[in-house]
Order: sequence, then structure tokens, then C-alpha cells
Amino acid sequence: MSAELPIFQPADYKSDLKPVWCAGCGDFGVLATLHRAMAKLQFEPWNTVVVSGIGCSSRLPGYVSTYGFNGLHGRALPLATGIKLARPELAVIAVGGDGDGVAIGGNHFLHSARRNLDIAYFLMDNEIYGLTKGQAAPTTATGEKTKSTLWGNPEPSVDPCELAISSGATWVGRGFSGDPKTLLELMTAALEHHGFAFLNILSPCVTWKGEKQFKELRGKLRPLPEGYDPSSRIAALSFTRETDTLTTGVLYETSEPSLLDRIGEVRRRALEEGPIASTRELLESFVPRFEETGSKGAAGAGQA
Amino acid sequence: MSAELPIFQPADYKSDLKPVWCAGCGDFGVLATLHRAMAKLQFEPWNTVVVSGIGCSSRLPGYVSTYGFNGLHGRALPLATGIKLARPELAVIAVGGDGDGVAIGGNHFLHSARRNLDIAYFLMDNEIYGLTKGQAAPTTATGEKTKSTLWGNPEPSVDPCELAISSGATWVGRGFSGDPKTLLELMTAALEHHGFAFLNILSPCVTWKGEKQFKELRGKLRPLPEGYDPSSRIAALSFTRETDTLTTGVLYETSEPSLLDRIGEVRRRALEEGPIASTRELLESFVPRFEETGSKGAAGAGQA
Amino acid sequence: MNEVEVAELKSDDRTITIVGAGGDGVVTFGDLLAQSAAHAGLHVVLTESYGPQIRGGEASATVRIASREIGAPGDAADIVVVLRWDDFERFRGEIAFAPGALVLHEPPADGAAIPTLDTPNVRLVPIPFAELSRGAAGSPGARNIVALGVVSQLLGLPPETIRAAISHRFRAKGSERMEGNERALAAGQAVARDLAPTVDLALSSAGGAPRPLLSGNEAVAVGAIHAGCRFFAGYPITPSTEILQFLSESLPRMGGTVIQTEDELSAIGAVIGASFAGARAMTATSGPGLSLMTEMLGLASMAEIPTVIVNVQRGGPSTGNPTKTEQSDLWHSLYGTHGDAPRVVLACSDVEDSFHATVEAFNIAEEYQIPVILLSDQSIGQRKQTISGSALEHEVVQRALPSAQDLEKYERYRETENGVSPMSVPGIRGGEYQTNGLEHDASGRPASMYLTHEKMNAKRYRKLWPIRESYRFFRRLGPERADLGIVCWGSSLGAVREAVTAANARGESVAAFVPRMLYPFPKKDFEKFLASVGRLMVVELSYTAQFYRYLRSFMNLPEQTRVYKRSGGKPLTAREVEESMTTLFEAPVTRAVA
Amino acid sequence: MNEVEVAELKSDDRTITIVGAGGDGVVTFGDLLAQSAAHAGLHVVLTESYGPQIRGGEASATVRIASREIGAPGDAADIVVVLRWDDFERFRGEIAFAPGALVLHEPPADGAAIPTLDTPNVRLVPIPFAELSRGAAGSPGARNIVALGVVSQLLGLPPETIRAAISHRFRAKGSERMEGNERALAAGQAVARDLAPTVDLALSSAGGAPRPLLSGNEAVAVGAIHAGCRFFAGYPITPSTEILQFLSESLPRMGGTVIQTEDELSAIGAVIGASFAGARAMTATSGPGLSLMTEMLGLASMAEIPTVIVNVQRGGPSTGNPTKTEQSDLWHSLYGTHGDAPRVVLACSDVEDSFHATVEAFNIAEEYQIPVILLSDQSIGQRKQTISGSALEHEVVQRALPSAQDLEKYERYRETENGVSPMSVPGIRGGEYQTNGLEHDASGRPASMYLTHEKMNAKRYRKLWPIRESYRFFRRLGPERADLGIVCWGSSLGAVREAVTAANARGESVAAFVPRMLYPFPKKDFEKFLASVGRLMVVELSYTAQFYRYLRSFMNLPEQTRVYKRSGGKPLTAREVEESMTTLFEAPVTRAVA
Ligand SMILES: Cc1ncc(C[n+]2csc(CCOP(=O)(O)OP(=O)(O)O)c2C)c(N)n1
Ligand SMILES: Cc1ncc(C[n+]2csc(CCOP(=O)(O)OP(=O)(O)O)c2C)c(N)n1
Ligand code: SF4
Ligand code: SF4
Ligand SMILES: [Mg+2]
Ligand SMILES: [Mg+2]
Repeated sequence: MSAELPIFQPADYKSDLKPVWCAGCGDFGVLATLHRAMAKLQFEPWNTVVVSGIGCSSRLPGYVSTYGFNGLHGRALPLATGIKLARPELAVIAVGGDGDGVAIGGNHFLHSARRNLDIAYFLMDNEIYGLTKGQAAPTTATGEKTKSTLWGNPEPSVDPCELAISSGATWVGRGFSGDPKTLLELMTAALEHHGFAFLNILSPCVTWKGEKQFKELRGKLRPLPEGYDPSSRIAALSFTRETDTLTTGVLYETSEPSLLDRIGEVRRRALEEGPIASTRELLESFVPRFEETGSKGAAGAGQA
Repeated sequence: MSAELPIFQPADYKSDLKPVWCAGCGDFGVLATLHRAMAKLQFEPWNTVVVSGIGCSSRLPGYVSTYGFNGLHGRALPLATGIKLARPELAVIAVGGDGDGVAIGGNHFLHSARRNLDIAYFLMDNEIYGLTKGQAAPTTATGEKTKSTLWGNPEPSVDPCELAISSGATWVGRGFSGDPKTLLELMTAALEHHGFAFLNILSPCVTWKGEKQFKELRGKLRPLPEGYDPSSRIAALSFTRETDTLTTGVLYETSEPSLLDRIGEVRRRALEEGPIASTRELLESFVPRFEETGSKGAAGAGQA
Repeated sequence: MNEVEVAELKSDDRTITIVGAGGDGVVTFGDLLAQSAAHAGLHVVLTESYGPQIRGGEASATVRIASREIGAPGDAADIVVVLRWDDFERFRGEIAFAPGALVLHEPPADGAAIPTLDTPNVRLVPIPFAELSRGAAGSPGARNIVALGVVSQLLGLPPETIRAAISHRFRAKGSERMEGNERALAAGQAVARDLAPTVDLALSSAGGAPRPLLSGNEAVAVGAIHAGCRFFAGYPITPSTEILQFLSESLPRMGGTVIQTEDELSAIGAVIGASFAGARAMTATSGPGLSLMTEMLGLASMAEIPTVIVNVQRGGPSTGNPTKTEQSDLWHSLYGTHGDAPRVVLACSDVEDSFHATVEAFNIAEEYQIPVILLSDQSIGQRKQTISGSALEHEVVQRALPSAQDLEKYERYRETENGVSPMSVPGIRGGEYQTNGLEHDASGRPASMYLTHEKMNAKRYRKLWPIRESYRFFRRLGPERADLGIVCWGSSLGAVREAVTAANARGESVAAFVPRMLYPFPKKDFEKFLASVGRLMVVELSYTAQFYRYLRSFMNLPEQTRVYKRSGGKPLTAREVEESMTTLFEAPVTRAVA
Repeated sequence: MNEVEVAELKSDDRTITIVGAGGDGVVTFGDLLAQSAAHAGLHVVLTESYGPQIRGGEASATVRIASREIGAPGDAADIVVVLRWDDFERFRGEIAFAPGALVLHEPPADGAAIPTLDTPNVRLVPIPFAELSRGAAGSPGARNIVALGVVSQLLGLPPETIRAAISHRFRAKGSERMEGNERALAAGQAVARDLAPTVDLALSSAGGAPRPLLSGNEAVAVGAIHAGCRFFAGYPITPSTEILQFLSESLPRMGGTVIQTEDELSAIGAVIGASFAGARAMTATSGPGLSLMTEMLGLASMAEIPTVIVNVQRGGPSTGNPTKTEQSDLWHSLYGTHGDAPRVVLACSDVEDSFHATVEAFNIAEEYQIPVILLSDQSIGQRKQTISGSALEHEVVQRALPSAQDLEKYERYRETENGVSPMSVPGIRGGEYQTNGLEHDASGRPASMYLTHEKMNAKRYRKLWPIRESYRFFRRLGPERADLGIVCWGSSLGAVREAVTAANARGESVAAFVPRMLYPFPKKDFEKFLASVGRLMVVELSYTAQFYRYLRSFMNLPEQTRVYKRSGGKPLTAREVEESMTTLFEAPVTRAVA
């Protein structure tokens, strides 16, 4: 297919379900940009899966015409892990909120990044719990008043990009739902990355953070410095825990074998050194044999 | 009490339960040093709680004469959180294995560090699951053969110190159970730190990693450079993900309000601005009153 | 704590429902009407319902107002205010009309047809709410205030109270807005005066002193505070979040501590830790969170640590129907977690009861060193209801600390007759011990010998006997002997109570038994009840009839037993109960859920 | 799959137990004896038991060897080898002696007294194992080989097989070690020859071809592979870890994938994801892990995703007794997770059955799109047992994919008669859908209306009926009509079978019913069974009698029903069952667990 004649238009990735989001919610921007990114990369809807947890943002898979899994709160990544490992040829995209991904789902975030799982993960970070009506998230600033911190939030916040880098993600970016141009570039790059690509998207919640969040975030927007080299973990970390600025772009990018590469290597070796053809052959390995020959496989007969 | 005449000797912190550990296990060194650190700081056994998860290392509270809680696999830190927040005057020490703390317990590690919870956390890192007899941990090197990775571990490992720093811990150190002198200094400093102090203790497992682990670790030991300044997060991170060296010492130390400081501040403000004396007073706040006066408290009467 | 009620027939009791789109002020209408009535000393229950929109979608509010105590939301509306017919359609399945109900509706635009309503004798009264609002306040935005004028006037609520309520609500919005509202209210009142000759809905008896109006979730929070709870850890989840929110505001004002944890595993972990350290501690959640607390529940049971878990049920399984009520977390509460793990399960049945049950949950947990699950549900937790002023008296029981003699050679899990061993807490010198989720001996040390395991299981379960004996609470409704007995639990009480009252008034003979402690079960009392009735009907909101199955597991039920059960999604109504009283015993028994 | 067995009386059947300290080679003794017997074509069951030490503590191994098929570990030892009396004390409660048992023991050092054994007629034979080893191999390290020489010779096992087994085992250790072992073996055989005139323990019938010897956990893994499982996610936990370990070695050799996740929530999450993507997928765990999987179990049920969960039970609650067996995860398996969440619960009863039950678990999960929990336990999972060569035949059922017609307007949760809707998987064009843990309509879209909820609950539960009809598996033992009927499940089968056989041989009349599918329950078949027996005895290893309570919840049991139940910690023995057959019906009924 030529670039002038794409088969899929952004609208082809739209489902006919109307979003339940509030008017003005940042998530609309994320959704529209995702539709465009998919069209740019000509993803086949039937070979694409969008996976999420629970939250306003996690409703997103319902608004995309691909396969979708609106899972449990905090558990998008385990589901995505199983889907991708079982069917490596599928494009798997995980999405969800900051509460979903960094509070209850924090451990899966850490380990998916560590494993360099071959998916893109788009976090729709509104610095609040939207769906449950406005409680503090781990991304909410210290001192902020929310429905669950009426005397001011006593907890420091965490930067999801910093966590991703330290956990082992090989591509880490930051975007803003109100800047669809940059966001489209970032999404496309994340979807094309080989390994775990984490994109933190600041996506305002007009209902629980007010209209001001949008303006404040926009006011803080900064691009990365000219000629920035994203290959250094240490350099990337200097653009984390920002307070007065919001640097968007590809903060970190490195090339490492992905989880599928490494599991593939294990499989290749196992199939070469000790292929098993049938259950019967497996059963035979449990019959005690006292010949002097070494047994096949990594661990010997049935690990007896 | 004077330094010459301490009331508690290390032996006073020993319980009369015999450790179930294998002969030569690194955890013996950690235990002995902990007894000494407690004596050095003259902890009162009845005002001290040692909390753990499940694992060989997590058996430790049973071998200390203080209060102890041998909890669930991966859940030492939630228990410790409750104990410390409910009773700030107690000394609370969390201990456990690398599987316990970084695999199943990773999320609590992240958030306890983020909150700057006022406890010391000693991770006994043997780079393996000891108690369940030798499966890979998130700290196990890529390619290593273990009971669950007979074709070589396909997963990259993670550095617990790096995670702690990125999650917000305010004191991060690395020690070795085979170097009790440095370990004692580190433990004492961690116990004296104000906020979340994380000490990763390499503690060999002779049974599932063999005698060689001990020797290899010892061979890699390096002190921090002369005059190292632990106050920089970025500098500290350059001593993480080491492969050929094992730098021990205080990698990172910073001074921030602790969780108890911040919760205390919330409580102070609440008590000042809207103290409640009794249930009856609380009940009264639910009676609809249409006077023009503002109601007490942060959120108004019963948030009606 | 047992209670034998002979309820009286409904009278001077009105139910008003309003439906509209987001922004129509439906929720404000409900709030103001409920608050005004509570202020006037009447009894009130307010419930709300929403579409799937996060904010701004269609909504409905139902207010029931009565001069006598009421225990349930209204199920058949005497007045329905329809601000838009489109939105009415979304709630149609949830709104029932009382015979002769008055439907005050915005006339459909462009002469569109009004949907047919299946209740006979409904009286349709078109009122141009939007136009009246525009005339009074310059915009249709005060249509809910016009409606409030009509309704409050028809009910005979004191006009000065309504006016004060409105002005209090909008006090921050400036005087112009207030004046518009005043005129809108007056316009509504004028409409009502026109209707008055043909409508008789005024509440005859005026109420007394203003009554507290609060939600079941708030009542749980107040109960916890009353019980001495000073540590709360939780994670937001509908429909329980208000407990976290209320306590995060109130507990610091009493010197207590609240932490919003990273997840529910951590929440209950922190509660168990705090309780181990001596604090009275609680968490609150709903189904998905309760499922995540499963492993920790077993730890609290095994290590014998007082733990209070409030579970506000919603539609299940899985994420299910987060904003709808159901009674399907019973099995998990009774049987969830691996191994033989004793716990206590309580259920509250309305807002006032939420307070008392919470205090009892603490008392039992602390006295018996056991986890207690208190089951509420969405329809209790999120309704607002008036409670009696004297509600908030309830004795508080303390945990048994070790005596000086115990401390001589302290054994945390020493064998005792009732299974309860004195529990030391950090700070007590000589009481140091290590606790354990592993099976352990009397001192708390890991022990895997099977005889120790049997002995310790026996010790932990033995505690249930004195609990059953000393906390035999249940409610019994209706006459002392009856043809039909109904057994139900939790929020079903309200509808069952009304159905029982109506049936007996009609000359039928119906009684009901409503346990407030579900495990251990007040078996003797229930046996007595069974001996006093002929047939038995079990009523519950669970597709698999969890309560019925549970009862069978330890009791022989009468041969003539029938089950009225359905999925949740909307609260049980008295009408359903009344209908099934006869239909169920006429119909042949159908096959059960597998 | 039903099976009606009339078992024969035990004969040519020997049980040998050895106890010693860490380093004494107790486990090696057990392995070699079991492997040699299996190699000789005999039937073998091998079990081990350890003290609390991580490694190097006291240990015992028990080998049962018979010429006929056997289903349970030996419970009364014919030969007990005591390498050290101290260690014997640690296992005393776990070792039972057959009448006239032979105790081959190291003479106590310094003439210390031998503990009194409470079985009559035990014959004590002092053998200086350590000294003989020193003489033969230069150190006491071969004392286990000396013992193997004595025992194998007494049993009449082929000496060349024993020799081959030893040489295979120590082949890496050099020829010097091998020669020492040869001499140690010969020394033991010589001792046995001296004893021969007074001991008659030789197995008369020689076996046939070598038999596979494997553990229940390994049989589960092989079953999964046979059923087409190519994705496994798990987290290590005793006593299930061998499943993860075996599959992590084997699945890659068949092109499959194994991932060791960060915890059990993630393990079952990955399995559900893989299954959603079309793979046959499984996880395996034990109690604490099962508790952590609770929320995800509900998701699989709600979203109707085939999911196989193997739970190898250990002592509970909480961390409990990790290395001991129990049957106390039944309630959680049946009832765990909030909401009404259908699932299937199967139980396997021995090693061979572990294979078949695993294949069935996959078949049911895939055909009915439902989570299936397969309950094994420590005593099955970690015993080693010979299985028949023909064991590994079992039909495999596939998932129903949508037809071309279905895809014209694909609805994932379309209403169907049996509740099963064709399930599309990614890659199928036109089959795109979004699944959901929220309640949803036929297309999978979130829907909170209560009628949808009722309809969907009904759809999901409807699937249980055809499962019950088409998979009615159970075992029936004993005569067609009997005075006493026993009902039990899982690993209890072994002991119950032997007790039934012995009782009928004694002239009593006893039958047994052992369901292999616990939910939905083969009720009709059980009713038939109940009609064929007089009294009923329920047998189980759970302090609260979970199985008995469960049976009551949907069945009326005979008036003369008694329960033999106890905590786990050691496997059920035939002796206990036989004793309770009479004692339970003589004793007055005691009060149940609350
Ligand atoms: C186990 C569990 N706990 C809690 C909830 C309730 N819950 C639903 S969404 C949500 C958080 C929403 O915040 P976030 O993930 O940031 O998404 P947002 O709505 O802000 O997009 C919570 C706490 C749940 N559904 N399941
Ligand atoms: C929920 C749960 N999952 C799994 C286990 C089994 N388990 C016990 S300890 C352990 C890991 C031990 O490794 P680590 O934490 O590193 O401690 P170590 O034994 O190496 O000191 C596991 C997987 C458990 N007890 N509970
Ligand atoms: S509540 Fe906030 S995050 Fe949720 S839909 Fe509304 S604006 Fe978006
Ligand atoms: S198994 Fe390893 S970690 Fe556990 S006690 Fe033995 S040496 Fe220590
Ligand atoms: Mg959010
Ligand atoms: Mg470890």
C-alpha cells in the first residue's frame, strides 16, 4: 500500500459506542490521537488488541474497533502479558489511568518494564482518581485537597517516567493530550519500539481537577533541549520529578533484547537440544531407566 | 546510661528459637549484626517490632526477642505501615527476601518508599527464592539456570537500590552479610534515619546458589569513592545496576519530611481548625441547619 | 440486641421521584426536599440513580417522606416529576407508580407523544417547568426549584423551611440568583395551589425537632468513631468510598489517622498491623476489594488479630454493576479464603442499623480477636435517611490485655476455655511475642505437627460459641404465630417489613426473621421462629440464592420452603415480596441454579 | 467417565518407612527403592516428610510396593528402618506399624533405651548400619545403601536392578564411590539372608514391564501438555511448585511458553489474557495463591474466558502448614470471589487421576468458556506413584469459534440455549469485540440495567447444566447395596477404598461414592447411591467439615448421617476410616463447629 492511499482511516478505528467521558475530558484527545496513530501505522483491527484496567481512561478499549479487553482495576499489564506472549504476532497496546497503573497496578508496571515486554503502554495521567470521583492518586501533588485528602495530601507524588526508567523500560516518553501533534509522534514511535514502550500522557480531568489543570499543564510544556540524546538513563532522569516544567518528548530510548526475543531464544535452544514430540514420549521419560546414557532435556528425565 | 554500661547486650535480642536456616546461610550474619545494631542503639525490646513476609529470610523475627510479625509473602510493608502509623513511638523494622520484597511485594516497596514511611527496611537479597527451593527471583541474572529457568533465565534483573531511589526512599544503602563491620554501620545508620531507609543486604544462599555465590560477591566488593556525597539522586544511580562490582555503603541520603511528619501536620491542622469532641457532636453535624454560618471542618458538615 | 417488632401500616407516607438530564438539578431537588423534610422533623429516605455517564448524564432522585419511622426507600411513587421524557425512558424499569400517582411533567416538545405508562389511574399533569423558570429566573436553570415549589406545597411542608434550605444552598451564588430562585419557588407553589382542590397528598401530622439525615456509609463511619476506631486504611471503590472520604476528614479532627493505600491488599494489611499494635482499626471496600483482601482475611483469622472489614455490596461478579445494589457477596464473606478460617459476618439493614452494626463489629472483633466482616450494600450505603436522635448510644467493649500473671510466662496463644487468649501489644514489657500466619504453638512459634494444628483449629473455632451466645441479634417481625414465615437479611428488611405489615393488615398471617449476625448464625432463635410458622419463604437479591443455600448447609428447613431470589440491579420492593408470598407457593417448584 | 469399582483385598503389598537425620540419605533410599520396584514392574507409592529445616533436617520416606494396583500411600509399615532414634521421635505421630512389623534399627548409642512403641508384636532387629557402612565404604555415609541391601533382599527385588539403580544414581561420583556402594549393598543383602528364615516379606508375584513413576504434580503437567496447553504462568509455592518447574523445562521443548510472574494475581491475569488470545492456558498454585487469584477468578467467570487453575492444597488457613496435606480449600474453590460467579470445581484422587482430571479441566474450560479449578493436594502432588502405561489416552475437546454466519454480525455474548456463545479470538476478521468485567450486553458492552444483569447471570449459570449432564464423573466402590455408604473426595479415595475393601472382606457391607466433579455436583448419581445404602458417613480432612456442609446445602442427607473429619497435617489412613465406621454411629452426636 502507498502512503497516499491508506486502507484504514482514523475513523475506521472508531467503535460506534459513545464515550461516557465528561465534556472536555482530556481522554478524548488521547483517543482521537490513538485512532490516528493506528491509521498511520495501518494496524489491522483484527490483529490488534487494546487492553485496560478500570477507570475513566480504562473505558478506552470500548471506543476502538479492534479487539479489546477492559479488565480489572490495576491488571491491564498481566492480561497484556498473556496476550502478547501467547500470540506474538498481535499488536498489543495497554492503556489506563494513573491510579490504575501506578497505585494498584504498580507492581505489574515495574515487572513489565523490567522484562521489556513487547507492548506499548499509554498511561492517561490526570493526577487524580476520576471514575471514583476525585480522590488522591500517587501522582497527586503533596498538599493538594481532594475528596480523600480534605486536609491536604500528606503523601509525596511519584513520577511514572522515573519509575519506568528505573524498572527497565527501554523507551520512555511524556506527552500531553492537549498537544495532539507531538502526541501523535510519540504514540507512533512508542508503537514502533521493540520492547516495552512507556508513554505518560498528561490528560486533564475537567471534572475533579477543574478547568485550571488544563491551562496549568499547557503553561508548563517544554520540549526536550535541541540535540538531546535519549540513550542515557542518567540524563533522562534529570527530566523526571519536574515541578515547574513539563518536558515532553522521548526521554529515554535504548535497544535491548525484548522479552519475546529472550523467550524465543529459550524455546529455540529447548527445541534444538531436547524436542518432545508427544505426551507418550514425555511419559516414557518417567519410566526408571538405569542405562548409563545421559537423558535428553535440560533437567533430565522428568526431574525425578 | 553510659556507653560503657549498656543495659542490653546483643545476646539480649536473641530469642531462644533455633534458626531453621541451612548451615552457612548468609542470613545468620544479618541476624547477628541486627542483634548488635539493636544493642548499639539500645532499643527496648518491648518497644520494637520486627516485621517480615514469608521466605527463609522472613523467619528472622522469630529469632529476635522483640515483638515480631512473621506475616504473609510480600506483605511485610503494609503490616509495618499500620504498626508505625498507629504507634509512632515504636521502632519498626521490616525484613525479608528479594522475592518477598521485589517480586510479590514490589508495589508496597514502591509506595512505602514514595511515602517516606518512618521505618528501616532490610532486604536480604540472595538473588534466588530460597524457601521454595531455588527458583528465579527478579534479582536473578539473565541467563542463569535455576529450578524454574532450566533453559536459562529469560528475564533481566532489577536493582532494588535503584528502585528504592526512584520510588522516593530518602536513605538507600547496600551491604553484604559477609562484611559484618560495614553492615553494622549501615544498619545503625538506617535505623537512625528519619524516613524510609532501605538497605539491600547481599546475603548468600549456600544451598541454591552454591558456595561460589559467597566468594563471587566478596570478590566484587568495593567501597564508595573517598568523599562521596550521597545527597545526589543522579550520582547515587551511577552505583546501581552494577555487574562486576558491588559497591557497599550509603548510596543516597536526603532529608525530607517523613510520612509521620506530614500526617502529623494534617492532624495538627484538623485539630486546630475543627476538633470534634464526641460522636454526639459529629451526629449534630448531620442535622440540616440552614443558618448562614459556615460549618466547621474541612469539608463542611458530613459532606452532605 | 434482639428486637421484636410489630410494625404498623403505612400512612402519612409519600414517595416522590424526579427524573431529568444532567444539569437539570435533579440531585439538588432531591437534596433540598429531603433536607427540608428532615428539618421539619419528618422521616426521610433519599435515593439517587445515574446513567453510565461519569458526570452530566441523566439522573433520578427518589424521596420518601413520612411522619412515622420508615426503613426502606419508597418503591411506588405518589408523585413523579418528569423534567424530560427521554430521560424518563432510561429509568422506566426502575420507577414504579402508586395507584393514582400524580405525574407532573414538562409537556413533550412539538407535541411528541407521551409514553404509555402501565399503571392504571395515573394522573398526568403537564407543567411547563422550563417556561415557568424562564419567567421567574430568566433561564430554564431553575426548573428544579419550580418543581420543588409544586411538590413541597402539595405535601404541605413549611414554606419558610423550603426557602431557608434554598437560600442556604445557593448562598455563595449571589443575591440575583437567590431572587430568581425565590420567584421560581413561588411560581411552583402557585401551580400547586391551583391543583390543591383535586389532590390530597398533604402530610397530616407535622414532625418534631430536626432529624439528622445521613447516608449508610456515613453512619458506618460515625459508628466506627463511636467504637473508638482511630485508624482507617482504605482504597476508593464505589459504593463504599464515602466511608474513606468521611473518615479522612473526621478522624484527624479527633487525633486519628487515615491512610489511602496503594491497593486493598495493603489497606487490610495496614489495618491488621495497626490492630496488632493495639489500635482499633477498620477498612471499608466493595466486592472487588473484598476479593483482594482474601489472603489477609486468613492471616487475621490465623493470627487472631481483631480486624473490622466493611463491605458495601454492589452488583457482581467482577467489576459488575458498581453503582447498583446486590446481596451476592455473602458466600465470599462466609467462605472466602483457603483453609478453615473463622470469621464473623454481620449485616446491617438500614442507615441507623449501620451505626449499631459497626459498633458491634468492633466489639466482637476486639473481644474475640477475630476478623469481622460487616455487610452493607449500595442501597444502604448511598441512600440518605433520617435517624433517631437517641440512635448514637451503644456500649463499647475493650480487648483483653494480659494480666501481670499472664506476663510471668507470656504465651500469646495459650489454651483457654473460650478460645480467647490475652493479647499483648507492643509497649508491654514481658509481653513480647512473634505472631505468625504459619500454624503455631501456644507461644506463637511455627509448628507443623498435625496434633498442634487440630488443637489450634479447635481453639480458633471455639470462639464462635460464646459469640453466638452473647450476640444473638436478629429482628422478628409480625405476629407470634403465622402461616407464613419470611427469612431475609440486610437491606431486604425494609421491603419485607412493609410487605409483612400490609399482609397482616389484609388479614393474612405473616411473620419475618431477619438475622443481623449471619455467622455464627442465631440458630436457636431461628429454630424457634420456624416452629412458630407454617411455610417458609427465603428472600434475597442473589441469582444463586446464596442465603438459602447457606441456611440449608446447617439447618433443616420446612418442607414447604420457597425462595424468592433475583439478581440485584435495583433494590427489593415490598410489591415483589407481597406478590411472591402467594405466587411462589402456587407454582410448581422449578429447578434450582446448578 | 464414571467408574464403578469392586476393589480386591490387599495382598502382596508391603510398606517400608525409613527415618534419619539430614545427610543420612533417607530420601535417596526412598528414591532408589521406589525406582527399582517400578523398574521391576511393581506398583509403587513413595511419600516423604521433613522437619522444619530448609535443608539438612530430619526426614522420613515411605515406600509402598505391591503387585496389584494401589491408590494410596502405605499407612502401616511392615518394615521400619530407623537410622537414628532421635529422628524417629520427630515423626512418631506420623508412623504407624503394621501388626508384627519389623523394625530394623541402628542400635542406640551408649546403650540408651529404645522408646516404647505402642503397636503389639513389633519385632525389633538391631542392625549396625553405620558400622557396616564404615566397613564396606570407609565411612558411615553409605548406611542408606546398607539398609537398601537389607530391605530389597527381604522383599525379593531383583538384585541386578538394585545394583543398576545405585550405579545410575552415583555415576557422576567416580568408581571408588561406586565400589564402596557395591560393598555396602552386599553387606546389607548378607544381613537379610541371615534374617530370611524368620521373615516372610518377599513379594511373591514378580511384576511386568517397567512402569512410569511420577508425582501428582508431574502428572498434572503431563495432562496439561496432553490437553494442548502451550501457555503456563505461575508463581512458586509449595506444594505445587513442581508443576511450574516441570513445565518451564518441558513446554519450551514443545514450542510452548512459560512465564514466572511477579505474583499470583499476575499469573492468573496472564493466563486469562493468553486464553482470550486463543491459547490453552493454565496456572497452578496452592491456598495462599488461590486466595490472591480471587478477583481474577470472577473476571474469568464474568467475561467467560476458559481458565484452568490447579490448586494443590496444603494446611491452612493463611500460610498454615505449607508441606502438609489438607482438604480445606473446598469452600473457597466453590464460593470464593464476590458476586454470583459460576465456575467448575474438579478433584483428582491420585497420580494417574491427576492426569485425567487435568485433561478434563481443559476440556470443560474450553468447551464451556468457564474457569475450572482442579483441586489436588500435597499428598497427591508430592507423592510419587506408578501409573499404568495406557493411562495417557484422553480425548481433547476444542473451543467453539464463530462460524462465518456468526461473524456477519458478531455478538460475543449472544444468547444461546446452553449459554455457550461462539468465542472469537484476535486474528479473526469480523470477530472484533471488547470484553468486559463489567456487566455487559450480548455485544460485550457495559450495561447496568437490572434486566440485562438477570439475563446475563442466567446465561452464565445455564452452562452448568450441560456440564453436569455430560461430565457426570464419580467413582462408586463396593457392593451394589450396602448398609453403610461413605462419601468422600480427592485424596481420601485411597484410604476409603482400602477401608471399604477390608470391611467387605470382613463380611460388613460398605460402599463408597467419590465424586470427581464437585461443582456442579453429580446429584442424580449421588441420590441413586444414597438410595442404595442405609447410613451415610462423610469423610474429609477439614476441621469445619466443608464437604459435609456443602453437600447439605443442596441435598437432603439420610437421617443417619455422620461425619468423620479432622484437620489435615497427615494423610487420611484406612485405619481411621475403618474405626470411625463403627465408633461414629455408636457415639452420641456432638455439637458441630459453629
Ligand atoms: C479492586 C478495585 N479497587 C477499586 C476499584 C474502584 N476504582 C475504579 S477506577 C478507580 C481509580 C480511577 O483512577 P485512575 O486509574 O487514575 O483512572 P481515571 O478514572 O482517573 O482515568 C478505582 C479506585 C475497583 N474497580 N477495583
Ligand atoms: C502468596 C504466596 N505465594 C507464594 C508463596 C511461596 N513462597 C514462600 S517464600 C517464597 C519466596 C522466597 O524467596 P525470598 O522472598 O527471596 O526469600 P528467601 O527464601 O530467598 O530468603 C515463595 C514464593 C507464599 N508463601 N505465598
Ligand atoms: S471524571 Fe475526569 S477523567 Fe473522568 S471522564 Fe470526567 S473529566 Fe474525564
Ligand atoms: S535455602 Fe538458602 S536462603 Fe534458605 S536457609 Fe538455606 S542457605 Fe539460607
Ligand atoms: Mg487518573
Ligand atoms: Mg531470596
